[in-house]
Amino acid sequence: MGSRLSKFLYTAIVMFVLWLLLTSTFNSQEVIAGAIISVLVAAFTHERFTRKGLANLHPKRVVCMVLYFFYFFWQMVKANIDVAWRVIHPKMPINPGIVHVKTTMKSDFGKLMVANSITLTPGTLTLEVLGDDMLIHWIDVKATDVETASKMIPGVFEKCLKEFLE
Amino acid sequence: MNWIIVITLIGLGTVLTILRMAMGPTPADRAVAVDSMTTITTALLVLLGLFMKRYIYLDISLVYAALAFIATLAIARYLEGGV
Amino acid sequence: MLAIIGWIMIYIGAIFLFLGALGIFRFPDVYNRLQAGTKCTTLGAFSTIVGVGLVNPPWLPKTLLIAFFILLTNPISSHALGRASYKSGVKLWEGSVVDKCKDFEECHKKEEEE
Amino acid sequence: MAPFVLYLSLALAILMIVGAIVVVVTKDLLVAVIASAVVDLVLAILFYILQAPDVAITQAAIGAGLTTAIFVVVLRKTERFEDD
Repeated sequence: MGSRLSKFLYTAIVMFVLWLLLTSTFNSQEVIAGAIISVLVAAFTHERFTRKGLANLHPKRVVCMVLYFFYFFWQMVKANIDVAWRVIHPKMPINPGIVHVKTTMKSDFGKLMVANSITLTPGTLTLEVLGDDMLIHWIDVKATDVETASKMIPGVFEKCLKEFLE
Repeated sequence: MNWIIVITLIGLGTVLTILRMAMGPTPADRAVAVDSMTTITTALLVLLGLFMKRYIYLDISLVYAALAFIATLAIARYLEGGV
Repeated sequence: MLAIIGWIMIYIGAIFLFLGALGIFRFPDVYNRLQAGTKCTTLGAFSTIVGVGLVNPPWLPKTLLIAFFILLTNPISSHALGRASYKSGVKLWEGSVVDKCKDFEECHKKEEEE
Repeated sequence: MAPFVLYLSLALAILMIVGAIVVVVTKDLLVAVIASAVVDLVLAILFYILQAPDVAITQAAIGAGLTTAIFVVVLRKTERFEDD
């Protein structure tokens, strides 16, 4: 867990970038006001906002995050084409069911990322997360037992996410 | 011409979700329809902002994208049994 | 050049938004509707909004922010709706293959009322 | 371009009427809350097309998010189904 200073700096940087995106101008008065306000906000909220501090901005982690985002986006496009094909097919070739998989992520944030990624990718939707167990609605069930399903649904994401989260 | 095709497609999407909202058998169906309609509406607002060329219109979509899911969360909490 | 790419993205987004709405209209039960509604409308809205930003480049930062908000909030609300509809007792479609949720106590337990 | 915007506003007004009819007809008050959220949503788009961005921003924030949440809390404290 990072020190107080690194937490404070990380919160201030995130708030300042958010301010710049929201105002989307480089007028000097706006930038100075944004700097003052983001330092004030960070002074009050840095304990709750982050747990690792500046370690989140390590270059390796940032590169991993961007790569993960592109991979995830490609998966999302495939998922959409799949669902769209099922929608416009006159017979609606769906084969739905709820399967049970196990995740190996430990932290809460990791579980959140895995669940969100599962929701947005091929034909799966997270219904419930109970500790290590996840219940997933699958639009085209290919395997019903726990091991095979765990390998097929969250396996790929977990491999990528473990690189930069744990 | 571009405008007419694009906005007609999105408008037809809105009509379909409202029909599902009007005839869905359970309250959950209606909530799903409203949730999707919120997203479709956000896209429509951004597109109309480009149509009218006014930068301030983007702020409305921003407020919409950030706040409209609170309604969905409240309905979901009610269906679960707590608030 | 950028404007042409932007228009293509807007067209793709509009088609996906329409297909998502059609999926909500056609699919047989809540969970399948949720699948179509979440995935197609998320990608459709993302593509449309970023396309608007590419057609008019000074707007790009704010459109990216809106798209990021949509990408963040949409899976959360769909997850909440799916769990709530299972707990409130909505049945699966009769053609469904398997329902592992039956084995778990927590899937059925409602929260205590005051 | 003007007739196009006119047709769009007409279509939205018809959708709003559909939502309002659902609000009045149904006996399940949760459904009425959901349908009133739709009416608010379409009303915000209409304000937007009529070039009143400040009113539309308020309608979006209050009507879509806050009103629905307050109605749901009220529904939890009272009855869900309306009796004849």
